[in-house]
Amino acid sequence: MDLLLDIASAILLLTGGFFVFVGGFGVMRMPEFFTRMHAASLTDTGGAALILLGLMLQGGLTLVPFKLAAIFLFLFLTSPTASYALANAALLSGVSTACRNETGAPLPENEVDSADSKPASKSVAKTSASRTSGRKTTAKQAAEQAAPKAAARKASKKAAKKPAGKAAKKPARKAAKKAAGKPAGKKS
Amino acid sequence: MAVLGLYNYFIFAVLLMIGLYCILARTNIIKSLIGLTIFQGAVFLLYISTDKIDGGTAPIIQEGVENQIFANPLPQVLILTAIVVGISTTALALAVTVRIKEAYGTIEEDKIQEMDREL
Amino acid sequence: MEWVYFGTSIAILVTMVLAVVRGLIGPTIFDRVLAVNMFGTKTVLFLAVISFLSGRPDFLDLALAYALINFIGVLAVLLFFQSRGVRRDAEAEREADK
Amino acid sequence: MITIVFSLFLLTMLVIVAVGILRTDNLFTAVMLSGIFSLIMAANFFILDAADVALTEAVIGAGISTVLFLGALALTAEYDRSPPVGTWVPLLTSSALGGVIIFATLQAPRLGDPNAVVHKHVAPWYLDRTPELIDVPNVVTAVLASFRGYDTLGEVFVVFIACIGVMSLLGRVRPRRDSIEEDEFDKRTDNLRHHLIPRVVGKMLVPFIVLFGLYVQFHGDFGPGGGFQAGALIAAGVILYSLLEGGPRGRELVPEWFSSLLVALGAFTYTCVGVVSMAMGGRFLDYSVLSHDPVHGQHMGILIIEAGVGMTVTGVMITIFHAFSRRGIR
Repeated sequence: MDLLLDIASAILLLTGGFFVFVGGFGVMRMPEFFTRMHAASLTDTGGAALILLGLMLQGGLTLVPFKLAAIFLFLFLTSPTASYALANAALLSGVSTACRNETGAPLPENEVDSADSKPASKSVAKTSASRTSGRKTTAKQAAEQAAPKAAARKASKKAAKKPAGKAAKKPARKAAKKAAGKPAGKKS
Repeated sequence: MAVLGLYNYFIFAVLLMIGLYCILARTNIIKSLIGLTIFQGAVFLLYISTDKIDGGTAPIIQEGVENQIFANPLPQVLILTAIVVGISTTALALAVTVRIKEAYGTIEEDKIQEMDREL
Repeated sequence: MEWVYFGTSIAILVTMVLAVVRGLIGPTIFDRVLAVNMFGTKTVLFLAVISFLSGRPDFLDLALAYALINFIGVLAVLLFFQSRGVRRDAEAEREADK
Repeated sequence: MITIVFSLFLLTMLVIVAVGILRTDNLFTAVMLSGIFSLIMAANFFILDAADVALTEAVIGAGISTVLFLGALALTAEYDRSPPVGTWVPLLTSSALGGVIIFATLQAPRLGDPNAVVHKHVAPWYLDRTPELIDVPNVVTAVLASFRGYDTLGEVFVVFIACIGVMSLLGRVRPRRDSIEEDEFDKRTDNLRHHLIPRVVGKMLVPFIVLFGLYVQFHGDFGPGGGFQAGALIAAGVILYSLLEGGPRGRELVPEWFSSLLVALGAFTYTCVGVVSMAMGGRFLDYSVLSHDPVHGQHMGILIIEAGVGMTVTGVMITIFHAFSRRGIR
């Protein structure tokens, strides 16, 4: 019986750990703020529920499972509330939603929103060299780096319409800055 | 292993450096205050690092468990109160900052000094 | 069971590192707030797992305290941005008066 | 071993976050990152077997510090416009300090060394004699409230004086009408009344936070907790209510005269216990004489002074928050 409980809670704990990790991974990899929030808030409840359930099985007949249940209940209430508050604050100060179709590819007119975020560190550039986050690098930089596969494809596409895009870039960027209340590129 | 055992102290030194640099190099008062909280945190870390003992546990005696080794309670007591005192004094400093902003219209030290010199 | 706890806590720690990276690189300030909030939830889980790993599950009080008050910070952020527009208008007025 | 692995992770993160705080010129970002800093710190304290300290840091860092800093930012400025001055003097100073400290720590006992001097001095005495003299399971509470009661009295008065300072700097603006009409509330921006989800969930949680605060207060003899943590928790509950319903409503819930009264009353209670124990023939803050049985007297004394500490800390945190929020709506 003990062994069964152990196995069950081990499975729950490890799955929970995996879920939590996937959430963190999503927060790293998702292309823009609202999708990142989606990744974080989903696993906040899912992964946390699994881990706390796994711990509950180990608690035995003491006060411990009740405390864990209380933690779960409060997380279950507060985490979506925090997500709501955060999304609301972001909407209030006008964070733009960069991708609107289900492939996650940015729409052309929105590319300029984030065009000024330069690939600051190599790791960022590396992780962003993929389908979703080609927008992290400007067209020129992406082309220079000869980023692999999809990003390169997109870069070449971007490069084709660069002259037109460049002219429109500056004012649009300023507007985006104003809306976000803070130059987005500075530290990224 | 020997170096790993001293890692906490190295981090203490590095955090102290960062905090001090933040206080000295930035003229913005709130930024300096945040540097001060880093400095404080470094000191807390040093104290709490000294309480750890191999195979020990938090100094709360459990019923029916014999021969437990407990961590040193003294640094914990000192730091526990220091944290609360730290936040109150930080609040006081923030209050002073708010008054400075109201009086001078800025919270940059160099501009405040300029204004003082002009008087 | 020790190794299961250990593995789970390592997974949570790695997630914490990812959250910290997100908090550092931004790019918008809301990404940083998101990182703080996520880090808070992960700390709750971390404390819960660690209290089992160290064999003192009665220390769950800490995780409980966190779970209760972790979102106050985010509400403060919402309030901050909500009243920022008003504050900016007042500041502009003051500038105009000068 | 496990401790060292976790410490490596957490401490390295701590330094990275600190560097991030140093480098950013957006104060809002700096405040958010210092929130992460305090969370890492709390997890680290817990790993180093300091459950009480971790609880304190958790409550202060998550519930109070961020709110206070944001309140101050709202009243001052959001950007750090420090000029790029010659940074080599501070750099030199701080690296000299760091170098000296690192050199000094090379001789220090490693983490967890049982033969370190700290573990040989007074700590074993505390750990051995607590069950016999005071008989509470939480040795930290015993040391805090009884063995080193003078220290704690001093700290309570430091907090008390800091509160007086904040009040004299920010408080006592000519009180505007605090009773505000219902429809005027809807036009104000210093509350979250329009946001239904936070409002419902938050108001539901306020009683639980206060209840948990009371649990921490009175369970402090047996588990991690005590007056300091409980005070901060209860104050966090009141702060949550004030954020949701706006400052005036918060001040209706806990009027300013009441929170100031709590501050004074807590410190007064603490001192009174000392004076009473002197009057009953003992020394200042020697609780053994409070009852016919010395151990029972210690229990009583600890309970009362912890209550005093809790009252003072609650009052101080609420007063400070009210002072900042009242300043904001002028």
